[in-house]
Amino acid sequence: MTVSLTGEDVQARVVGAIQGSIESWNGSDVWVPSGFLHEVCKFAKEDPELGMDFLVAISAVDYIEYFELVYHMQSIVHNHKMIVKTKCWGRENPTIASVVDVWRGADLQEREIYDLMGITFTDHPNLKRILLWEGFPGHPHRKDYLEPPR
Amino acid sequence: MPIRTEPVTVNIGPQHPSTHGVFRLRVTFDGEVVQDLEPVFGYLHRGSEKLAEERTYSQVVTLTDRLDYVASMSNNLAYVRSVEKLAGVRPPDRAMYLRVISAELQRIASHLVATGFLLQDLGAFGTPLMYCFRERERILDLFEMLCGARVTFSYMRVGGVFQDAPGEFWIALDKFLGDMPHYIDEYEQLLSGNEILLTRTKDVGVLTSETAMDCSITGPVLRASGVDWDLRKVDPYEIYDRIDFDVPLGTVGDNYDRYLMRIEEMRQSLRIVSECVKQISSGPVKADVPWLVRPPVGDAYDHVEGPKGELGFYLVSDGGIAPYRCKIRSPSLINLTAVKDMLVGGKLSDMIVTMGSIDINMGEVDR
Amino acid sequence: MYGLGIMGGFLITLKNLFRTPFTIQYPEEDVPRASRFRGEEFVWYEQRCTGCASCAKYCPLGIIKIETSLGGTDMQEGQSYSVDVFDIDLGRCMFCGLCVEACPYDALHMGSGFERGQYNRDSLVIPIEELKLADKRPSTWFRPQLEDKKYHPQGGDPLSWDEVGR
Amino acid sequence: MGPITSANSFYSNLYTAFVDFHIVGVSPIPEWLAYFLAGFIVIFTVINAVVIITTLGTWVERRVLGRFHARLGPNRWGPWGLFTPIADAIKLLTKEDTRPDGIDPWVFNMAPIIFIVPAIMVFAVIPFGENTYVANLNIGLLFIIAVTTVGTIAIFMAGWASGNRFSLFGAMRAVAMLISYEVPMVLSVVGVVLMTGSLSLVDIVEAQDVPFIVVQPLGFLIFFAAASAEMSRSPFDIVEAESEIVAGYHTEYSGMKWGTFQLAEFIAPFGVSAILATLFLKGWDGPLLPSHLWFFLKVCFFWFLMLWIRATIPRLRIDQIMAFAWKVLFPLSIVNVFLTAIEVLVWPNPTTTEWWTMAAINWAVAILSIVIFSRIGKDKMSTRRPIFSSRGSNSSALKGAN
Repeated sequence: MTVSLTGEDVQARVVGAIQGSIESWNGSDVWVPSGFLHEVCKFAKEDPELGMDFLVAISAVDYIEYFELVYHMQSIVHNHKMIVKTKCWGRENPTIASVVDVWRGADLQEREIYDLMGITFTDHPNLKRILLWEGFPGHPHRKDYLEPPR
Repeated sequence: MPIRTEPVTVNIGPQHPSTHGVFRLRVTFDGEVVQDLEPVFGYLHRGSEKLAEERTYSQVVTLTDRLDYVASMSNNLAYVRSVEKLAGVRPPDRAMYLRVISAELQRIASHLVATGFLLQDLGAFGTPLMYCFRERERILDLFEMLCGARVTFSYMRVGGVFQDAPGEFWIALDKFLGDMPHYIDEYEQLLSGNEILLTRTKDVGVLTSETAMDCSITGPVLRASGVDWDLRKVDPYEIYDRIDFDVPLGTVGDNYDRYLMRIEEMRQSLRIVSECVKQISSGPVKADVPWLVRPPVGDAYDHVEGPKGELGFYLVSDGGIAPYRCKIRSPSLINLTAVKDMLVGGKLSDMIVTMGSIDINMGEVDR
Repeated sequence: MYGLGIMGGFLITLKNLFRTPFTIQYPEEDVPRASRFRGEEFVWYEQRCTGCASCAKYCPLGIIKIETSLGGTDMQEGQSYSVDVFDIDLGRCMFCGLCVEACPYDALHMGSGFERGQYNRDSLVIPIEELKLADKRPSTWFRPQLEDKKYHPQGGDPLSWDEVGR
Repeated sequence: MGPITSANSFYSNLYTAFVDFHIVGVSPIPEWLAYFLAGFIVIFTVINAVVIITTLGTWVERRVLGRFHARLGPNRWGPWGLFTPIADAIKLLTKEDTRPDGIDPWVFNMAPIIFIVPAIMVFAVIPFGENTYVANLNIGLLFIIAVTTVGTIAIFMAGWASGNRFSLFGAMRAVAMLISYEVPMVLSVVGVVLMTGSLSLVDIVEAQDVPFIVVQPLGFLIFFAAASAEMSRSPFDIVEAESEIVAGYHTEYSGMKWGTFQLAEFIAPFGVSAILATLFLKGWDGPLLPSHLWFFLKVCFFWFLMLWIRATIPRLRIDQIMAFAWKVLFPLSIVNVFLTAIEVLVWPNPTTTEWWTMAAINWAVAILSIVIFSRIGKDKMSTRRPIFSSRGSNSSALKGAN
């Protein structure tokens, strides 16, 4: 069974290395301030204990006040998985650090989130729209696209 | 005096006989050698994730059929499992057995399509493709008996399956399980030893296990590179822990390994289905979940080992009858991240064959 | 050895040369279909339908147009509305069968044919008259009671409204 | 060495018939007109026979390929689909003949003509039966080889003139492959010529006490491979590889221009089977049946062989094809020529027993060379089996070779 690491043991490992990097956790989700995201991900990958060498998925959810980015990652060696969440504030131009240099698998997924949700990832190799054409107005997956937010 | 040559850019365009759907590769060639390439997709983007936010949880099942239109049973299974995880529902045993049987049959059908079209790209004029499709038709007949449709099944519901299998389904299934191994031996005899296939696919489009893991590749492509990661073994869901089967692994990670993976996985799926048929017990087929299921507020991510790789659904619920957000982790899209490593340096014909062996499905890439 | 693998392949193709082809000649021979085949022309029993329109609500595409009016002046409990307009737009239907699944009174069933192609889009809409007149060979999709009766729409004779209930 | 148009051939009967045909009171037709008419009728019949047999050949090809695929093949037009070639012809004739604007018009229009003419000219020297042939050139074989090279130019013209990149790819591939397969094709035929001592096909047929396929196995195999590369049929069909470069050089063609290309591509296997039958299987010579029937049966046998190959094996890559030509076929054909030369010296005019000894030597050398060459390519040709993961559901060993 793929063990999903709970908040305590993740926090114990990560906060020990990077001060103030864990905002809060509940169950198996760990919230990280958006500034620390890149560091936490890099640490999660390189730390022999965690060894998160496989990024499963990056999902973006639009909660009207903020965007939430959910990073599912797992370790093939230790067969356990971890969920890191972070909040991006601001609706005009939410930006967050890209994790492509940690896992190359994040390349297309971040481009898709940029394309459909409008979150720009800093120092991403070629951040262009992936599914829609270049001149497409707006970002369709946002809640306020084409109809007022519910 | 060096010969003045210049690279030529060619659109292996959305409309091309062997791009497996509307998929475009803007490739710069130096003679026949691929210098640089850039995949372009989005031609089949139907906004399934946005549509899912407009439909109730049970209606989204019909949406998931059209994601990977060659393996719509495992799409249903992945979606329905994540809704059950969100709603905290456990389907009865017989439903889980029926789901595993249909998911494994769907894996065989999808691998048949992948192998058939791989040989079509290699140039064997239609013969292996027709043999693979002849067997796939028998699986589609089985599915027609089971759920009335041949491609878009919508067979699974939250909490189980919508109806039990009819009597004639089991008879036809036993007959199919009896014949299929003989047909797979025929494919092996026709293809695996074929010298031309060997020279064309061995050491072509090699993907090392480090790059595969780094680019979060999943499915037969990952296992062909030697990484031992099959969700049915590593994180057994439904009733896979009650069934013993093997997971084939490759050694080099080239096209030939990926072809061998699919042929071997077909045999293992047959083993799984015949074991399920033995172990299945009678009982209800659907947990009593209301049609308008309202899962509690929260989110859940669940994944399934589909024929193309790990297909996952990340569902966020705000307590309403429709999902607040339904993110689809599509294996074909992510398997394309390493496409540059495999293709650059190879020739035009290798590029077509490697694209065929990665086995992408544009319905799943563009969603 | 060169060629031995290819020789094996030649034997396979030669063996298949003498196998009977598995394709069928469609217009002449009829396509054998399973009894649960979700066909095109819907089967609708006017006597069973109460006009509750749950099929229209459940359809993911919302293509069933139903208009009901009060039956008599005083509507007792258990009396059904009279259905004036009930047309299904086959042009946009995806035959997922959710409407048949949602119908509480087994009034709506899937058909069993697939040869209802038309030349223009608006003739793809099945009006209520056609639904009333068509001979009723319902598919056994989501109708286990028909399956217990070993009923097959392709060979079976039409069923009247009372034999179809749960 | 028979005269070019020997005494009792079909042509000379016609010629004499024309010369002494005259209506009373009208002066007989001039001698040159009779010569022209007789020649025209002979050539007219041969060309039409070839084209009609080829169109029937397309029907046979699609039916037999269908049967290989466990399906029926065309059976809608006429009994068993026999009118399908006619339907195809009508369709192609009435189809719009599009000319994209990026083309070079003259070269674009000339290409199909230059492609089909050599394909038909090959039949000028092939003896169809006892004494029926259009011309018995004493350099028949040289004529065939010279004529078939013209096809390469036509393919390059079509590819270059179409102005689209896929056709250019097809054209470049065609030039590279077809020229490099001329060499083994010619050399493999030299063995046959050495044994018969004459280039004329009629003499080659007469000189074969034991069919050359038995005496010259290596020559036959090399010629068969090189010829199927010349007409770019599987496994060498990279010139119009539909899965890689859409349709190669005839992507931009449509209507009857494309039809001409397709016709020429189907005349080629008929021509090559005819040459194979004449050179290696004693042409029209056969025990009981009439000579024409023997010739037709042998052609059908080779044609079926090509169909069978087309249905079974995938396509080779361009560099593998070139390597196969220069590294395998070319040395083998030199060995074959060298061996035949020695045999001809040792037994100048061999009796049947000597034919069989030569056959034995040649077979030994053929098998030996195939074993040697498969030894060289052994590592590339060895198959592999997948290894199985030992991972239970909880142990997490990372298995993998690298």
